[in-house]
Amino acid sequence: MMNLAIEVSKTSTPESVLFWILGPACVLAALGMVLAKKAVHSAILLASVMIILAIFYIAQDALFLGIVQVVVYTGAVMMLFLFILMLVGVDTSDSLTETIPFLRPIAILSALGFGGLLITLIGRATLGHPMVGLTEVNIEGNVPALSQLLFSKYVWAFEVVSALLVTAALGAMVLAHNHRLVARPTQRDLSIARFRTGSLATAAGLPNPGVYALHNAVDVPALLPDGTPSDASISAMLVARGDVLESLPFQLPAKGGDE
Amino acid sequence: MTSNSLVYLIALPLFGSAVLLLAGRRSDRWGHILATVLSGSAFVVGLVQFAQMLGRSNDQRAVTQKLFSWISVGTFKVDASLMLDQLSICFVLLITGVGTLIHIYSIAYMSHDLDRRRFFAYLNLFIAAMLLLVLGDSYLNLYVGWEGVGLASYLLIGFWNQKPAYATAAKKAFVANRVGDLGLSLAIMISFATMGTVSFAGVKEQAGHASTGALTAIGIMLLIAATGKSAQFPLQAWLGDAMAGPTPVSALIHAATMVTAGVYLITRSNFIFDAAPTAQLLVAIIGAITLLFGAIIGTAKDDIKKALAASTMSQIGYMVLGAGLGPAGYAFAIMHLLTHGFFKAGMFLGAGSVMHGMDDEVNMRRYGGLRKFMPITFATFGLGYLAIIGVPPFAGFYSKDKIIEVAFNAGGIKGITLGGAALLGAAITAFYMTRVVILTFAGSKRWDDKAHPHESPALMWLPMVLLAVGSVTSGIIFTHGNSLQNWLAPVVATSPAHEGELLKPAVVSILALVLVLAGVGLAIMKYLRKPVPSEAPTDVSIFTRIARRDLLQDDFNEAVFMRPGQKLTEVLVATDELLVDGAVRGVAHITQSTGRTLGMTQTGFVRSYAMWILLGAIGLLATIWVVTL
Amino acid sequence: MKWLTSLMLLPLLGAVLVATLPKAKELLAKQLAFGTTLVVAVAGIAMATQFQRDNVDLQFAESHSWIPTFGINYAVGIDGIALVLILLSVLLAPIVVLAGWNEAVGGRWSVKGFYVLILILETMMIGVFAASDVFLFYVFFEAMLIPVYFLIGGYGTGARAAAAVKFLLYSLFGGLLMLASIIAIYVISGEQGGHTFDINALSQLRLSSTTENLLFLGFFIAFAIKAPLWPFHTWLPDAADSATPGTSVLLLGVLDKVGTFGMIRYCLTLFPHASKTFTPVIIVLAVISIIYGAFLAIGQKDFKRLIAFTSISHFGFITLGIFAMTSQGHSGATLYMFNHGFSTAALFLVAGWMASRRGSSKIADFGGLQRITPIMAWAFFFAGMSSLALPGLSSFVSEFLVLVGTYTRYPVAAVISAFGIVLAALYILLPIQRALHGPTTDGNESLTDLNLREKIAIAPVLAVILVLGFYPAPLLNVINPAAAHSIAKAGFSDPLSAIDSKGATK
Amino acid sequence: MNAANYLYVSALLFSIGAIGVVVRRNAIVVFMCIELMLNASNLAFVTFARINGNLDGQVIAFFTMVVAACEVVVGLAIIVTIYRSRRSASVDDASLLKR
Repeated sequence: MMNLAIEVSKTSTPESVLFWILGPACVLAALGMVLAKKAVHSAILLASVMIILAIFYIAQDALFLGIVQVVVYTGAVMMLFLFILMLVGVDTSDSLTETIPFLRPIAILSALGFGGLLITLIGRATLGHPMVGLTEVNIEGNVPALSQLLFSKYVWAFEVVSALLVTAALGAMVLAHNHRLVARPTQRDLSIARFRTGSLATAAGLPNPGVYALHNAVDVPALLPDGTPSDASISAMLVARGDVLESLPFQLPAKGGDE
Repeated sequence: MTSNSLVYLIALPLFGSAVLLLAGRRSDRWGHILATVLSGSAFVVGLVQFAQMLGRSNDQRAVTQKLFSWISVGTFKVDASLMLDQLSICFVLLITGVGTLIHIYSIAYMSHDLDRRRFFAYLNLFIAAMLLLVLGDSYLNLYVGWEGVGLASYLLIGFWNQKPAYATAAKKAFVANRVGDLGLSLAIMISFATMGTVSFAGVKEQAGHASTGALTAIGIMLLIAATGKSAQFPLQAWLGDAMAGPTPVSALIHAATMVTAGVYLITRSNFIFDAAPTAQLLVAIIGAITLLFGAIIGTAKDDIKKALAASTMSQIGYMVLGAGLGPAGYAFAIMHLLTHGFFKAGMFLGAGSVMHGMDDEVNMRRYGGLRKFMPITFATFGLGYLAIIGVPPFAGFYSKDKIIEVAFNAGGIKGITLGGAALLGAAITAFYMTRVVILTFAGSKRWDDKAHPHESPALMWLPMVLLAVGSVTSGIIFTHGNSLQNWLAPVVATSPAHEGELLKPAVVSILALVLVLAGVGLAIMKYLRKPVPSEAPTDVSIFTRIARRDLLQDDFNEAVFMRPGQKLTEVLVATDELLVDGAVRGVAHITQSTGRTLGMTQTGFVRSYAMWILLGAIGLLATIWVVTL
Repeated sequence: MKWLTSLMLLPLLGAVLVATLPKAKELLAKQLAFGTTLVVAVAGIAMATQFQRDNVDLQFAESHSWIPTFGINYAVGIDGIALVLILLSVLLAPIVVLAGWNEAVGGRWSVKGFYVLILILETMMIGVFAASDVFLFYVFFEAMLIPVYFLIGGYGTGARAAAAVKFLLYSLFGGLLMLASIIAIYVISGEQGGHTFDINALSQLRLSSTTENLLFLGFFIAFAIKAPLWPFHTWLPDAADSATPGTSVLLLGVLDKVGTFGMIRYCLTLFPHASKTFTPVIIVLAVISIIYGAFLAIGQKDFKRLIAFTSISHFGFITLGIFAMTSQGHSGATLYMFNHGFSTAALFLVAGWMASRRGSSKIADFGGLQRITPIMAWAFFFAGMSSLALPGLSSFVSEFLVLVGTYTRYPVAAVISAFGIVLAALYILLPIQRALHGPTTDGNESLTDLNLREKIAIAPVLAVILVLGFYPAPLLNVINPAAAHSIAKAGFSDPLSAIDSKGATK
Repeated sequence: MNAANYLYVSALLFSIGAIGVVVRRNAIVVFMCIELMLNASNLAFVTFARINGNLDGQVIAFFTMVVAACEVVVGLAIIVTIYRSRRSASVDDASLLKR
């Protein structure tokens, strides 16, 4: 067959320095993303991959895309990811045991094979002409040149894509909208449930937290008539945060009427 | 010669049948009269034709009438066309004459039956079909009548089909006849394939050019057809059961007319048999076997109708034997056919008359001494009896002796064997017919007091008397100056082979008479001198038992055809279910299970689908990789 | 006047009218459907009177471009054979509607739906016989399955869904084989001077013998399934068992004829050499069908299945006649198609009436009907006699022509097939004896005889059977030129009789 | 250095993303891997634009970004919906495709 080496002219030395530093870093970050146990770590590593790609874009005379990559991807999309992660639970992490038999080895092998095939194919491919470079095209600047194309040759696709964006936004809203699966419980239902399920002790309502002049009382459990503090009288959130104070120090000394 | 009136012969009774069947119960009151009148008119038309025929010279006598072109495809051209010649007219007169008499008889005989109208409709249908059979000018036209009489016979045997045994008998007759029909249809096919024509005239003309092999094949097929319709060996088994039909039917269809159609067919096809000696010899052999076969069965039957049926089978055996003897015998076969038509029909009607007076009892052992109670019946039956055993000058003497004589003169071992068989048959005939007469009319009474035997009404005995007259005189008329032989000469080549005569006619007659007397004597010894038990004795020899079982004909058919056939049907039904349809269902099953197996790859886990996509992509890449190598 | 198109549009129009009726107006739907089919029948007869017998070209031809990209035309035109089959379709349709006046009740869908389907089916039946464009034929061939599928699956009895699916899959299998052949022959036509689906143009193609054989098989298997020829027959008994009597009549009486019609029109015309090559095999299959169908009919315990198997036997005769390649065989086969339609219609309709009265189609459940319902018994007897080819009834003429035609070329096949005559007597007389004769058995005492509507429905069928038995000339005159033409096109001529051929050699 | 090197990186990133899609079970991580694959292809587009000397590759990459954004929006909304009803973000739990 023919000579398969790509006949592209050499790039500048600074660029090759840049590539040889950032390239491996990029691949390592991507690997880390896949291997990281926590989703948050994956997200941060992906963000770094994207920033490196943005630099590659700029290095390849795609200034506009590089900026967009940073703004849209790293800025907006990755934030969306993190936001959802928070919603779903930052701490949720994959269990590492594989449930589908043989999936993991097959996946790794086939991905290696895929990469190998792709790389050898690229290695063998030829364009039949030397690298042209974008200097000529970008003569008026990358953004005007791109916009020229976008609003002439690709204007139809551009319009369709805008419609797609609107549709996606609408779709996301519809999906995220919380559909009620059962009818909203009425007050009557709630009170019936209170009497049916809870103990009669709590049926009348939980006790209010204690009110003492010496401290903001919301974080102090109320004292029951027998003198014991009631945990039910304060918010569970405060307990979780550990912001609960002891009730006893604020207790007034008992009047010794009988003494 | 052409004629425009032949069609009326068929159309009249056909019209009657159609009217009676379509009008239904509305015609109950007058249906039988209409049918009888129409049958009688057909007889008159036949007589007129006969008179006209007599007025023409010998070679001008045949008349034809083309009705329309029936089937015409390529070179296969068959007209619906009728032909009346010297042979047909004999049959026409016999069918319409005896038929009309039996119509008259039936008016009285069936008067108590609610379905009498239907009976007459079938009778008329039979007359029409039988006339078509003898009038058709080609084998295919004949075939229509051939199956038509089969249908009428089926309907009439099964007339009381609410009795399962009768319905079975009807079906048996139809199926046995169909086997014969198969032979006829094959004969037609062969003759078309070899001679390019199926008309009698055409085949007669071409027969000389056809190969002997083809002609022999046609002849054998025609013989099979004849054995089916005429209850000859080996398709004889249905005739005994056919007695399930009302007695007039037995007289008309299963004695006088339909069962003789085979003899007609062979005689009509004389040009084929004369050119195919092997087939002709087979015809004679079949006739000889059957005449003995029927005679032996006749000796063992206690049912008067079945005894007469066996006798019919035997007598038709004589006719077939006669027809199988070639030009020398055709005329005598036809003569015996005609005389037999008279005396056997008369005897059947007599039997019907006896049954009529005996509350439908058919067992002769329960009769006895009836001559005092039924003098007319006894007289007519007796005349018929004398005719059938061949006592001169009654009709049977002339016709049967001629056949025996011709058989002896056929030459060589063939002649002696066939003649001997015929002679032996005559003796046995004398024995069993004497037995019938003695058991029925002579001896002491063996019926219980519930029966009140009485003479039948005039409507019934009048036909019997007329038939008895025929039994007495017809033989003399037919042989007087060889009248029948000469009459038939243009149709069948009648060349009495006098050279090398083995026995003189007188010798044959004397021999036959001696043997007949021996038979009669034996019967008298056995049944008149000794009291007859009213139950059939059971401690009898194996031969008697076999004879009572109709010489095992049904056992043979059941063992060889029916049961293997049923088994085959069962096996085929199972095969169809299991193998043929099973293959189809198997394919369906394989498809289903393949689907189920492949469905297991559909785990529902999105990651495994992603895996498949990845593998697909690899496949694609690998293909590109290999292709660009 | 565009006879064929009008004839196809009429029932379609009726179907639309019936479809627009409100669901509750069942009687009106029936009357409208009956009226439509009657009008179509009259129109069909009127068309037949305009037919020129001795003209062997396709008559009443029309051609309009349909899908020009692929050279597909809406092209119709009929010869004598197609005319006879169209007549059969249009004559049976009103009889079916009238005879099965109440059979749509109790179906899965509405009553009017039944009649809409019947009317659509009628259009397709006419279309499939009229098409002279192979692609148009294929479209009708496959589209016909749809109404039948719903007629069986929606209005049948018993395991109707399974039977309907079996019918559909069987037919689709054959249809797809045929489609492959059609596409192949289309491609070949493109290589030899222009893509076309026109049957006359396609018959002029030069094909290599292997190609021709394969293409022939594609067509033939489709038709053998449709006709049904052994061993492709097992869908028929199930379908006939489950379908309503009316549907069965159309299915066995008309639809299955598409198979045998296709053999004449397409197999012989397009692939004469392959037809010659495969003739011995097909003759053997046909003979097996005749005998096998007859034996299985004898072994059946159910009227509907019995009639289905008798049909398999009769289709064997038809196929035998076609591939005997003699004018008698061809004319006989075509006539047989018509006659079988009527005699099966009579059998099925009467059996259907018996079954609906008794609530069962098991032969053993009947007994002594002759005394209880004489007219119904007579009608069944008459139909049975026609089925066993009693001379004087129409089937005899066709069966005998087939046998004679076969004998002149294939004597052995004819002789074996002739045994079908005896077996026919058994498979008809056995059920007659069991169901009609003998003492009246329990459950049959109160059956009612045919009413006026049923008598009117069955009378013309029986009349046609009888009249054509004695005077088949009106049909034979139309069929003969077409049959002779199709044999000549397939490159055959009648064998001479032995004597004539001897004379010829001298 | 050769501009094709970018393509090699792109291929590697794509393969790594593919592994992630198949192996990881957290729906959000799976999504991230898909984004990685999209980005890898974008890199290839940009590189080809440079090699061929026209901007069509960049335009396509641009469109890819837009479509990816849409996809992320809808996909994440779906994840949220599923999470809301099943309290899990594992893709294995949503195996409702089977029957």
